[in-house]
Amino acid sequence: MTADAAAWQALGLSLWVAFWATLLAMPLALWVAWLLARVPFRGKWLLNAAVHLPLVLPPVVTGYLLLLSFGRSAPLGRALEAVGLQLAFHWTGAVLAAIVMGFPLMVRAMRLAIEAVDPKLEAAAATLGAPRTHVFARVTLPLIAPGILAGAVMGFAKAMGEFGATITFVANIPGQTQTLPSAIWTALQIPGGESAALFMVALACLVAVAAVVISEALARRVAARIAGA
Amino acid sequence: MTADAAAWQALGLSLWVAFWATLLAMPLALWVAWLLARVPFRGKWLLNAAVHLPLVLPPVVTGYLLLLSFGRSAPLGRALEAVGLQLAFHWTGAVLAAIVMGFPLMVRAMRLAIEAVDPKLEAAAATLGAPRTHVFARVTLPLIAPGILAGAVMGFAKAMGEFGATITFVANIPGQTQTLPSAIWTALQIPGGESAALFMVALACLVAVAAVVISEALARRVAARIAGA
Amino acid sequence: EQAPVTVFAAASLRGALDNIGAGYDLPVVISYGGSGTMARQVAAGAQADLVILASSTWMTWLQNQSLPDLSDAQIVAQNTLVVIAPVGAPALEDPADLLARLSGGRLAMGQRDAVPAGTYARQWLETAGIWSTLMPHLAETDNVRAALALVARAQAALGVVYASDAAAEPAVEVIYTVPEDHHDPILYPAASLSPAGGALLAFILAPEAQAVLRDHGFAPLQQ
Amino acid sequence: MSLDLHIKQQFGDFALDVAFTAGAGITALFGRSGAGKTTVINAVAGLLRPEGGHVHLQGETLFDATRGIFVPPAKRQLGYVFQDARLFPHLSVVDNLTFGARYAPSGAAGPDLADVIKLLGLEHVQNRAPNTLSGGEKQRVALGRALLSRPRLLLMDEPLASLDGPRKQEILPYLERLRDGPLGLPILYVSHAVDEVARLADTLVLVQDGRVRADGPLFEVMSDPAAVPLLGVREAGAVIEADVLEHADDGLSTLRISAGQLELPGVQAPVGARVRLRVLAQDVILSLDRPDGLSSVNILPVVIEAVHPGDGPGAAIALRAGNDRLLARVTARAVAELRLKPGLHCHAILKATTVAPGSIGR
Amino acid sequence: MSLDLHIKQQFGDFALDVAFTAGAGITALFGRSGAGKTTVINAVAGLLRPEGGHVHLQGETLFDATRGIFVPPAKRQLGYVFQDARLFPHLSVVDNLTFGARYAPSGAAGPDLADVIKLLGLEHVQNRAPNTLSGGEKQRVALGRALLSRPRLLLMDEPLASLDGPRKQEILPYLERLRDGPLGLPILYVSHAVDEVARLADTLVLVQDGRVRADGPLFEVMSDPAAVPLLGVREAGAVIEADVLEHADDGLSTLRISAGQLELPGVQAPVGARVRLRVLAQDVILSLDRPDGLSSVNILPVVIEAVHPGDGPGAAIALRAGNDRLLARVTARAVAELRLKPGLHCHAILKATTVAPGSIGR
Ligand SMILES: Nc1ncnc2c1ncn2[C@@H]1O[C@H](COP(=O)(O)OP(=O)(O)OP(=O)(O)O)[C@@H](O)[C@H]1O
Ligand SMILES: Nc1ncnc2c1ncn2[C@@H]1O[C@H](COP(=O)(O)OP(=O)(O)OP(=O)(O)O)[C@@H](O)[C@H]1O
Ligand code: MOO
Ligand SMILES: [Mg+2]
Ligand SMILES: [Mg+2]
Repeated sequence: MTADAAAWQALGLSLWVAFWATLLAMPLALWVAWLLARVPFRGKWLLNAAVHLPLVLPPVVTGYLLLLSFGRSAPLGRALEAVGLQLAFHWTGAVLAAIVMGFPLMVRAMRLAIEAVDPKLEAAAATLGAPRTHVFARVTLPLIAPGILAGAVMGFAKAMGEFGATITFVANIPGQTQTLPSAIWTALQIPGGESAALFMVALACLVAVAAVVISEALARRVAARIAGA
Repeated sequence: MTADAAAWQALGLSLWVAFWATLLAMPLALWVAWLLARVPFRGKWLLNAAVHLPLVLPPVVTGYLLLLSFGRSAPLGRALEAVGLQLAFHWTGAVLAAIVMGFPLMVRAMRLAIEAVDPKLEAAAATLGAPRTHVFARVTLPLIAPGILAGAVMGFAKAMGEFGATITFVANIPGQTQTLPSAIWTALQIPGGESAALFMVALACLVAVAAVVISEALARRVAARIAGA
Repeated sequence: EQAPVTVFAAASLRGALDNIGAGYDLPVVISYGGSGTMARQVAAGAQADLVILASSTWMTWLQNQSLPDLSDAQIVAQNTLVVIAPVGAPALEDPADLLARLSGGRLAMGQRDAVPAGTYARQWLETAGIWSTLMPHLAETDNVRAALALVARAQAALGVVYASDAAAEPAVEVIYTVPEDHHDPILYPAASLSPAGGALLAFILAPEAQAVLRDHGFAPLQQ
Repeated sequence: MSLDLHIKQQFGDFALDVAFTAGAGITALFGRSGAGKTTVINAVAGLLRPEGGHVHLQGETLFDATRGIFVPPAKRQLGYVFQDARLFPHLSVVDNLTFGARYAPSGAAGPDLADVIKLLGLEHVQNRAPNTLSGGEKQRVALGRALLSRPRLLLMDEPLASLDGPRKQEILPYLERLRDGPLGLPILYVSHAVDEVARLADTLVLVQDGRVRADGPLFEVMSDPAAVPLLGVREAGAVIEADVLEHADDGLSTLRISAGQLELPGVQAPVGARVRLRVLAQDVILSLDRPDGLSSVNILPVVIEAVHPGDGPGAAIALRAGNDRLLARVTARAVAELRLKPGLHCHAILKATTVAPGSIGR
Repeated sequence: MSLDLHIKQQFGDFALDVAFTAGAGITALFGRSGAGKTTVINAVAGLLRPEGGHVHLQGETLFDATRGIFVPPAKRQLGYVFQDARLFPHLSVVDNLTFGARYAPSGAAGPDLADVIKLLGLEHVQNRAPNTLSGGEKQRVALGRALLSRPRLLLMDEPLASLDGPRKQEILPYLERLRDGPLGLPILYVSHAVDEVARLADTLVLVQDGRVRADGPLFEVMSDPAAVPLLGVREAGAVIEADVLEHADDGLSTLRISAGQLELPGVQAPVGARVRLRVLAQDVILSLDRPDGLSSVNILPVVIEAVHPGDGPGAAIALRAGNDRLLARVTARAVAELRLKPGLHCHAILKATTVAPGSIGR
C-alpha cells in the first residue's frame, strides 16, 4: 500500500470514528449537561469532576484505564465481547476513546447553553400544559441549539485529533485502528516521513475547516430565525 | 531523588505551568471569542478554523510545529531567546503548549457566553454614554463571568493534562520540564511503574476535583448575585 | 551544587540508564522519549549533553543535521528480540505455531513503521514467512513498553519485545528468542554534544556500566 | 368556578399574606406597584410554591402547605398572560400561539387560531419572529397563546398595559364574551387601570403592601367611599346594573335602573339584557332643582345618604338612587353653598357619554 | 432644544416615513400599537441606523443618510427609558441607577441619586437585584437610571405603563418640573395614555401606520375634531391655558381663562403662574340657559363654532369660549332637541374636578 493510500484510509477511519463518537456522545452529554445545569442533587461535584477527568489526565492514562476496564481480561470487556461488541484493538474502541476524551468539551458547551436559557420561558411552557419532557424538547432544546452545535463541533474535532488514548486502547494497526493522528504520528517517527505527515496534516486541517464552516452556517441559520431576519 | 519527590516536583511544575497558561490565555481567548461572536469581518472562518486546529491535530504535531517555530534554531525562537525568553526545552514552552492546546476550549466557552448576552443590554449601556470598552467591561464581562470561569477551568484542566505537545516541544527533563503527565508516562515506561503512576494519577484527580469545586463555588456566587438570593 | 549532565534517551533504556546515572559522580538528568522525538529535539537545539537513541536510522539522520558540537556516534548497547507470554506458558518451538498460540488473542508489538522494535519484529516475521498471516492479529503499540504491558496485563496473548523489557517484567516469560540474523542488528547509538556528555558516554561504555546494562537484559556489545 | 386561596410568602422584608375567594366571572386584583399582585398570581399558576397557605380551584386542591400538596404548573390547566410577554423567541408568532393547543383537554371548547388572530389583529405578523414585534404586538400574542391553550382559569397580569385605547376597546368586549359565553371562562385579572377593572370585574380584591384591604363584589367595593384612596380619587365611582329597554334609530338606547331611565349611546347588548354601568364620582353633578335645557338628558332623583369630607378640597357624597348607590365628588364649597347633607333630596346629572356600557355576567 | 427629524425605514411590508420637528418641552408620540413609535425613538437614540432621513438635535447632526453621518449612541448624550426596562441584571438597583453618572458631562446639573430614589419610591429596593423587583419597580429604576445620566434629551417609551395611578400622579409633576426647571430638559415621550399626553405634552405627534397624521402644538392637535378617531372618542378634548388668580382657604383656586373664571381644586402652581387645563369633550355639558343650584360652579358662556356629526350616536361640538377653543361631545338627539348649530350662544358646564391642572412650559 502506498503512503497516500494509507493516508486516505486513515482519514476515512477517523471520519467514521468521529462521526459515531459525536453521534453517540451527544445525547449522553446533553443529559449530563442538563443534570449539571438544572438538577440539584447530592454528589454533583463528583459527577462534575468525573466529567473533567479526561481533560486532566494524560490521554495515555485514559487509554490505559479504558484498556483495564474494557480489555479482554476485564470482566466488562469480556461481557461485551460475548454479546459481539469488541472494543479493545477495534475501531469501536476508538469511538469509545473519542467519546470519553471529547465528553468534557461537549458537556461544557451544552451546559453553558442550558444555563443561558431563561427559566421563565420554560415556566411559560409549563403553564401552557407542556410536561417536562416537552418543555425540554420544544423550548430548551431549540434554544440551546447553538450550544449543542458548538459541543458537536468540539466533540467531532477532538475525535478527529485524539491520539494518546486511542493508540493506547486500540493500538495503531494500519487499516484497522490506525486513525489519522496515529498515521501522522507514525509518519513522523520515520526519518524523512515529514512530507507524508504534512499531507495528512493538511487533510486534518481541511476537515477542521469544513466542520467549522458547516457548523457556523448552521448556527447562523438558527440565529437568523430567532432574530427574525 | 525518590519517586515520590519526583511526583511532587512534577505536580508543582504542572500547577505552575497551568496557572500561567490559564492566566495568559484568558485575555487573548476572550478577545478572540469576542471577535468571533460579535465582530463581522472577512476571513472570520479562517480564524475560527485556526482556533479549532489544536483540537483536530494530534498533539504531537502541534508540539512539533511549536518546535519548528519556536525552537532554538528557528528564527522566531532565536529572536525570543535574544530578548531572554527561551521557550523550547523550558517550562515557559510548556506554558505556551498548554495555552495553544487549551485555546479552543477557552474560546468556545467564552464565545458561547458572549453570544448569550442580550445585545439590548449593551445597547442600553451605550445610551447611558458608556463607550465600547466600558460597555464590555461593565456589562458584557460581568454577564459572561460564568463562561469565563468555565473557560478558565477547561483551560486549566487541559493544561494540567497536556502531554503530547508538551513532551515534544519541551522534552521530559525531570525538575525542569517534566510535567505531571510526562512523569506519569515516564513511570509507565518501566515495568512495575504502575504504582508510581497511580499515585500521580491520584494527584491529578485531586487537582481536577479542587478546580471543579472552586470554580463551581465561584459560579454559584455569580449566579446568586443575579438571582438576587 | 554541580551542574548536572543532561541526557536525551530512548524510552526503552529507562531503568538501566537510571541505574547507571545514579552511579555517576555528577548528577544525571534524563529526558526519555521516542527516538524520533529525541533526534528532532536535539536537532532543534535541546541543551543535551548526550543523546542515546534506539535506532540507527535516526542517528544517521541526526548526524546529517550538521550540528557543530555533535560527536561521532558510538554504539552503547545492543538488544535481542524475544517473544513473551504470561508466566507459566510453555516455550514456543516453531514461529509457525505463533498463530495457533495466539488462540484468538493478539500479538503485541511496537508499531511496525514507527517503533524500532516493531520494525525489527516485522523484519523477523517477514523472514519467517508468517507476516501476512499474523497481520490481522496484531496489537501495534506506540512504544515497546506498551506492548510489554499488554502481555503483562493479559490484554494480548503474546508479544514481541526486547530481551531487556522482558527481563524487567516478572509477569511475563520469554518463550522464544528471535535469531539475530532475522532482522537488522538492534543497536543503541549515542553521541555527545559537550565534553560533559563525552565523559558520561565514556562512563557508559566502561565495563561497570556495561555490566548494569547486561543485568537489565541488554546483549553484550560486539565490537 | 370557585377559587379559594390563601398565600403566605416572605421575601426579605416584604411579607405577603393574601386570602380571598372568587366566584365565577372576572376577579380583579388591584393594587399599587409592589403590592404583591404578581406574586399571588404566580402562586396560583404554580410558578411559586408559597411558604404557607393553600389554593383550591373548583374543589380541587392545587396547593396545600400543611398537607404538602403541590400540583405542578403543567397539570393545573391555567392560562397565564405574563406581565412580560415571555414569547418563545425561536418560534414564529403562529407557533407561539398554538404551542399549548396540543395539551388542551380533548374536546375542550374555545376560540380557534383564526378567531384569535383576527381578534388580536395579528394577521400581518403571524409568520414573524417575536423579536421583530412591537411591544403591544408581543402582548397580544401572549394573550392569544394563553387563550388557545383552552384553560379553565385565565390569569392575566396587566395584559393590556401596552395596548392603545382603540385596541383595548376591541379586546375588552371579547374578554367579556369569554366570561359570559358558553365557556364561562373565569379570569383572575391584575390591572392598574380602574376603568378596565370597573368594566370587567365581578369581584374586586384591593391589595396593599401584601395584604387584602377590601374585597367583594365589584359594586360594593367600588362604591365604598373608604376605597377611594386605594382606587385613586379620579377613579372612584359606582357600578350599577341596568336593563336594556329599547334601541332607538339615532343610536341611543334606553335603559332602566331602579331610580328611573337613562339614555345612553353605544349599548351593544340586546333588548332585555342586563348591563353594567360605571358612574365615576367626578362625573356626577348635583342639582337642587331638576334642570332644563341641558345637552345631558340623564337626570335622576337622588337622596343624599352621607357626606364624606376628603383630605383636600373635595368631598365624596354617597347617594341613593332607587335601590342603587351612587357616588358624587363635589367641592367642599359646593357642600356649603348648596347645604348638602344626609337626607336631602336632589337631582344627579349624569353625562350620558360618561358611562361605560358592558354586558355583565350571571 | 430643537429636534428635527426624518426617519425612513422599511421592515418587510411595514414602511416607516416619519418627519417632524419638536421645540422645547415635551413632545408626545402617540399612536396605536405597531404604528412605529419605538422605531422612531430608536432612531433618535442611535440604536437603529435608518435607511434614510436625518436627525438634528440642537443644530447638531446626529444622523444624516445622504451625508453618511451617524453619531454612535454613546456620544449622543440622550437618556432612554425603554419599553422593556432593560436593567443590568448583575448590578444592584443603586448600581443600575448610577451606571451612567460617570459619563455625564462634568458639571451638568440634574437630580442626584438621593432625589431620584426618593421620588421613585425605591428606598426599600435599592440594594436588591433587578430580578427580584416587581414590574413597576423595574420601570421606575429604568426611569431613574436615565435621569441620572444627565441627558440633554430624555426619550421615554411608555415609561409609566405599568405604574399605578397614585405613583403616576407623583411622577408626572416631577417630569413637568424637569421640563420647566432650570434644566429645561426636553422629552420625547411615547404613550398610549391620552391623559398623560394631555397633561405633559407641548407638542403632539400622531403616528399612524408609519406616517405622521397630525402634529403641532398640543392645544391645536387635541382640539382638532379630526384627531378624535386617532385619540379615541373618550379621550378627545381641548387643552387651554389659565392664569392662577387666587388660592382660597377651602382648597379651591380661582383661575382666569379668556372666557371668564373657573374654580378648581388641587392647583399647585403659585398665584400668577400660567397653568394648563384639560377639558375632555365628554365632560362638557351644554345648557341653553345659565343653570342654577348646581354642585358645579364652572359655567362659561360659549359660542358654537361647528357641529361635527360622528359615526355613531354622538356629535362633536366645537366651541369658542373667549379666545379658547373647547370641544363638547353630545348625543345627536341633544343636537336635535336643543337645536344646536353654529353661531348659537349657550353655556358650557365644566365639572370642576374634571380638569387636570398642571403647570406649563414656555
Ligand atoms: N425574590 C424576591 N426577593 C425580594 N423581594 C421580592 C422578590 N420577589 C418579589 N419581591 C418583592 O415583593 C413585592 C411584590 O412583588 P410583586 O411582583 O408581586 O408586585 P406587583 O404587585 O405585581 O407589582 P407591579 O404592579 O409593580 O408588577 C415587591 O416589592 C417586590 O420587590
Ligand atoms: N425587524 C423587524 N422586522 C419586521 N417588522 C418589524 C421589525 N421591527 C419592527 N417591525 C414592525 O414595525 C412596526 C412598528 O414597530 P414599533 O416597535 O416601532 O411599534 P410601536 O409603535 O412602538 O408599537 P407598540 O406601541 O406596540 O410598542 C410593527 O408593526 C413591527 O411589527
Ligand atoms: O525506545 Mo523505543 O523508540 O520506544 O523502541
Ligand atoms: Mg406585577
Ligand atoms: Mg413600542
